[in-house]
Amino acid sequence: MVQTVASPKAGAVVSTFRDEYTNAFRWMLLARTLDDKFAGLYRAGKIHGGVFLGRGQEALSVSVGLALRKGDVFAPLIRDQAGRLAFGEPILDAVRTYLGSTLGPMRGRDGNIHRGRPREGLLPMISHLGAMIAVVNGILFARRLRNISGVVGAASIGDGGTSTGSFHEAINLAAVEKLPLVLIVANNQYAYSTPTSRQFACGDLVDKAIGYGVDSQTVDGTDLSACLEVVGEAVKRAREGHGPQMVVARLLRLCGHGEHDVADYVDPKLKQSPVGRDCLKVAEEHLLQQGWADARTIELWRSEMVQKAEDAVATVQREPAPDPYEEDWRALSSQRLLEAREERPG
Amino acid sequence: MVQTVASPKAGAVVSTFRDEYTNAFRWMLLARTLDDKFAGLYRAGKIHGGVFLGRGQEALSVSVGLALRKGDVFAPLIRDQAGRLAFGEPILDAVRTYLGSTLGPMRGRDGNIHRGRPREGLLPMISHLGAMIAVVNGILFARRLRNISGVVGAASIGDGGTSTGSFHEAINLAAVEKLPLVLIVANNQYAYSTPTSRQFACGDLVDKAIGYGVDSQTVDGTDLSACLEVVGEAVKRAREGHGPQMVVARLLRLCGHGEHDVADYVDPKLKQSPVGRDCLKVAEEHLLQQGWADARTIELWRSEMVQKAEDAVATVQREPAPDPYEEDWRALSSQRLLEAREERPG
Amino acid sequence: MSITYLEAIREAQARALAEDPRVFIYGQDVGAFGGAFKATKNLAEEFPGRVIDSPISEDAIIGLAIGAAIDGMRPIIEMQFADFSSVGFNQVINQAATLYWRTQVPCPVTIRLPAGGTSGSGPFHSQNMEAIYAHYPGLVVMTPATVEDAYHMLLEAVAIDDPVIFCEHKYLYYHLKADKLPADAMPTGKARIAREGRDLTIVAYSAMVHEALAVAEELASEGTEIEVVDLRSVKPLDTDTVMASVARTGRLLCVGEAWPWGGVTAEVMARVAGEGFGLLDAPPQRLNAKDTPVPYHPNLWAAHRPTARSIATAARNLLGL
Amino acid sequence: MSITYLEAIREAQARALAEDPRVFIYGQDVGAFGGAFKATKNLAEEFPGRVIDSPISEDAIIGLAIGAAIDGMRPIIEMQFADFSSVGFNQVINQAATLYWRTQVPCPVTIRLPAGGTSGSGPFHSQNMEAIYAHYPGLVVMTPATVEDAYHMLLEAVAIDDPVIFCEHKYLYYHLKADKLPADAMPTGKARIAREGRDLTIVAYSAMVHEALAVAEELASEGTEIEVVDLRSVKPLDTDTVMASVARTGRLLCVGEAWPWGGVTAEVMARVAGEGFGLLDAPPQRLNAKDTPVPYHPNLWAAHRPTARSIATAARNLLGL
Ligand SMILES: Cc1ncc(C[n+]2csc(CCOP(=O)(O)OP(=O)(O)O)c2C)c(N)n1
Ligand SMILES: Cc1ncc(C[n+]2csc(CCOP(=O)(O)OP(=O)(O)O)c2C)c(N)n1
Ligand SMILES: [Mg+2]
Ligand SMILES: [Mg+2]
Repeated sequence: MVQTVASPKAGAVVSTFRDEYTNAFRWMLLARTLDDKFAGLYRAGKIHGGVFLGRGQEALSVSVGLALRKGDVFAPLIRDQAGRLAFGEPILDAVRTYLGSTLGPMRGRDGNIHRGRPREGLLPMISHLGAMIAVVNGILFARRLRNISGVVGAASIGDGGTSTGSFHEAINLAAVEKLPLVLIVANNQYAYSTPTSRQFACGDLVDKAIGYGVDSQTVDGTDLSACLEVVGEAVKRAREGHGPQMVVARLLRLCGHGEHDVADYVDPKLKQSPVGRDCLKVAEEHLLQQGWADARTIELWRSEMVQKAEDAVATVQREPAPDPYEEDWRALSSQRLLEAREERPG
Repeated sequence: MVQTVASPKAGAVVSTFRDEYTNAFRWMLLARTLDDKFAGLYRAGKIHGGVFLGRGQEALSVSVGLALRKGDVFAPLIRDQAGRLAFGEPILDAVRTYLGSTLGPMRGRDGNIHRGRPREGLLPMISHLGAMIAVVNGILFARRLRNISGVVGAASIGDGGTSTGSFHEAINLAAVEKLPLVLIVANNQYAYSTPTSRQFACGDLVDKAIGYGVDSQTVDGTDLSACLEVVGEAVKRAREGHGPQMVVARLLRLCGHGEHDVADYVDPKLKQSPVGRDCLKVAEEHLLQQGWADARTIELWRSEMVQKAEDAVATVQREPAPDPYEEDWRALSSQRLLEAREERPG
Repeated sequence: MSITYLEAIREAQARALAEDPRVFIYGQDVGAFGGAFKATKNLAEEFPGRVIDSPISEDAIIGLAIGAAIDGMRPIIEMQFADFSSVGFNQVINQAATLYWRTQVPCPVTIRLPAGGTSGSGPFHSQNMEAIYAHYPGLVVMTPATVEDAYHMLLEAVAIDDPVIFCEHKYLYYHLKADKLPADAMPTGKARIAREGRDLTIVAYSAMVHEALAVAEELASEGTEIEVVDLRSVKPLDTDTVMASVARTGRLLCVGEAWPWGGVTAEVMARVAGEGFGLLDAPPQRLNAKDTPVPYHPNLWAAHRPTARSIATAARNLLGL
Repeated sequence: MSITYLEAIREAQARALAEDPRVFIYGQDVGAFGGAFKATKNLAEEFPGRVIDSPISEDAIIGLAIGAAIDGMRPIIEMQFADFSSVGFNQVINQAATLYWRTQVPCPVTIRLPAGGTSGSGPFHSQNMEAIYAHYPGLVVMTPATVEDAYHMLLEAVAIDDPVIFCEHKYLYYHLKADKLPADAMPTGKARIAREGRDLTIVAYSAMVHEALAVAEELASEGTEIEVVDLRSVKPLDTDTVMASVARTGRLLCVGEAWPWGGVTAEVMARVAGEGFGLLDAPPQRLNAKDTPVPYHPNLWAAHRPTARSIATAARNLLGL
């Protein structure tokens, strides 16, 4: 699933850090552009239900997607547009799921960020926070039972999600089984409207790692270089058999919880602090400073990404919406165990 | 609930450490004697269902019961006979619940260690491990809402119970709310047959405390002096407003998981190691060494406790068993919301 | 003045907080933010220290409420969505529901479940969980269908000594309005004849009451009189009122938005068949959601749950029209 | 030779492990210890590395099974008691049950629930949870009543591509014996006529089948022929076989050990009333546990759940005897 039509790295082999950084930036830009597009569609009333963006979290997220490779497993959450794309999720999967196209992986049955391709290692999140980590464990456990090694599974969780029992059970189990799990904790300072002071009382979320006996790192989530390095290292260590790795990133959610939320509860001081920096702007400045790209090139990339997003939306808008009469309305895969007692839609 | 008929301290004011230690020892002795009695009744086929003993955990447990006072809250688990007694649970409550007497607090509806008197601060455990901690939180939270301070709530948990999501959610919530919760973790090396190596991967369970931002201590659970001191200090700190306190005790379960279990899986090395010492024997030796009691006195105490246990059993064996025709078979307290559609027992 | 179903829920909580110092509200984002649906809007400000944001810990949240109830308080718990109560399930069914029976100490907690489907919400933000909770002894399960009931039943939920699962329908939050809140209400445990009729009884609850009423309206114009019974609470379930209606009409259609297997409609059918067999002139029928998760896309969603259209078809079939 | 219900469960797992390298067993104390009930006795030794002790983490255990199933394995999960599945509930109903419908990737996990009451076990080690799981789309719920079914249905549970809740009755573990394990079995989804009769149909499942058979025996001596239908699985539920039996007898009594509200008996009653109304010569009846937690004391326990005695009374009433 890693190489896709939508891939903006155009087949180039990533060899130098410059290339790696540039490549990551381009995925971030695509993710941001796509997110902006979804926000626009939402405002225009073209999307059913909510829209959930990864604004401000692209540097962290893309680092996960890029550190993983074919055969690995990724359980993204709601702010992982960048990581999904970098891991290989086609743009069309995102657009089709948001618009409910029957050609998408969820065929209109599930929507927005609830999408994935489990067989290709991209797990479709359920909404219940923390619940996906154990599923990643299960895939890693299955690989080990079959003597397949060198596989890594990454799962995302937010500051709020660390308060769930599921988070605790799953990371503890991963530690006991010494599974190659990389847990990416995006501490974006809020869980919906709830600040971290109402969510945990340890100094830093990374303190939790010691209680599980897992390796850990913190990282400035607004700094792409740092994210690439720290996440890359964590994935490498997991792959080498050092057991679960936890990465805790400091950053700020630069949007509402969803697009319905104006988020006026966010502390202005946080917005002005280093944690409130926009990782995309920071990365763009870095590119310019290093002379790895000039303003014109970046503008061109931007248009390229807008074009990709627009094309995808234009394509999907012509695609069929689900038809309840075509729908088979069965939740079991075993045909012979179905009870066909319910009538067709009336 | 603190002073009861069964109280072996005979109204004496505990003033010196010698008195405190001796008093604790006497409670431990009573608990052990009562547990032995239940084991005997079980073997004789006189008890319905399982019997779960606190053998080897009396020093830790009694320390909790003694550190708490009237108005405090205690959520014991299955190995807390000593702590229950010291906290003020009448012997008769234990015996009546094991034998299913209608005069007991559970009136035959629930049995064995599933007993308590919630209104008096002694919570009746449900079986689901970890589930009681949040209930203690709730009582402490309620007190704070009513501006009642100086109250402490203690909850027991085992090494196995720390793997539950409920444990995690509750201690984290207690830390966020800075509740006066004292969490007593009895690491008795096994959860049923499962050794700690299959339960957690941190160096010591006490490492978990830092991830919750709560104070913590470890203690040798076979050493009564140490338990009295460390648990006493934790309760004191909680009472003074320092937020949740975690105490992790090292000890060994000196019995099967329940009396049906011969526990041949227990590592003989552990039994011979310091962790495998019998806290009751250690305390008895200490009493003798210190000259706080002579062998004859201890023998007298032992007979006294046997007498108490026998008396209680003799009393309860004459008490009525539940009669299904007398039972009101209603799970709601609101009479008017009952649906009386079910017939009487046929 | 007019008041929505959602505002009624807010008002009931405001009144409960004002009148009873034992009441407090605990849940995710219920404080300054006023809750994901704004059901607690301004309450944190109006009642300082009594409307409190929780961590994302449903098990511990419900456990906390139980402890507080033991200690004499009257907590109101908001689950952000009914669907998320699945991770607090154990505390509800094994701790709250068993406490009174085991110890004779009542457990007055109110757990608000924003429930039911809305278009575009998908499998995990649309569920109806009343049947799951009603299966367990020791719980009261309320399913208000009207603004008036949302208000009065929530007040009653807080007042009664048993744990109450309060299923409030998200679709009704904004869609349903009343002119004002009446001073009086029927007690929980009594079903309401939402519309009288002599030809067919439709038993419904929550949002489905309004679909049933629309069908009654439609068929009335064709000369058929449908009686609509609004159950109001599904546990206790007012079999007497249902039975009396079936005695009048001789025909029963049960409608529920939840899944069919073991749902409210199964329970109603079983009771009427068992106790009112002789009253029936035709086989009782039921209509439920399809037996799949709740779909995201509006096209699928509208076909997944019963609607006025599918109810009308079922009613016509049952009436031989 | 004779084999108990419990041994049959062990044998089925041994065979599944032997025949299919994708099978593994995960759960608390299932390894060297052989499980709380010894249902996995010696399996860890016979199949090294494939029968594995888990931490006390039901949510993570079931989550792990789902992941492994996605990756092509066939995990068997043992819950130590059915009652504890309440803390793994969310992974079952929202993750395992929805996976196929959402993604077309099947989720072949088998979750073994040692279920049902035994004397002295009390409220938290006695529960029957089949109705809860059957309510959710996407799950198969098996309730074997015989040694033969315990064996073959467990093998089938492992073989089929959907998540299976396998409710094995603890009372039957030791009480029920068969001479040998037959080579063949009916497929899941088909109910079994456990005894033929013309006067009354008793529909039962799991341990209650044996109570019903005892009643049939008793009443046969008085000249009344009771037909006993063993549902075998409650989802899917074989309505056709039930209906055919009711067509023969004209009378229906449904018996379940679980709580009444929305239980298997409600579902069966609703189906028969809705689809087989004309077959009934008398109102269908049901008998369930009382609507309280399961009591500890044997005196209460025996009165809480249906027994041959209470079933006989209900049968006589229904037959007008
Ligand atoms: C178990 C559970 N409870 C409640 C919710 C509702 N909910 C959805 S997102 C969210 C906030 C999540 O915060 P965090 O984990 O910090 O992630 P972020 O949104 O900040 O990325 C909540 C409460 C949920 N999805 N799951
Ligand atoms: C949630 C849950 N899962 C499983 C069980 C079954 N069970 C009862 S006690 C026990 C072992 C507990 O071990 P630990 O917490 O170490 O306490 P100990 O018995 O050693 O005192 C288990 C698995 C349970 N009670 N609750
Ligand atoms: Mg966050
Ligand atoms: Mg232990």
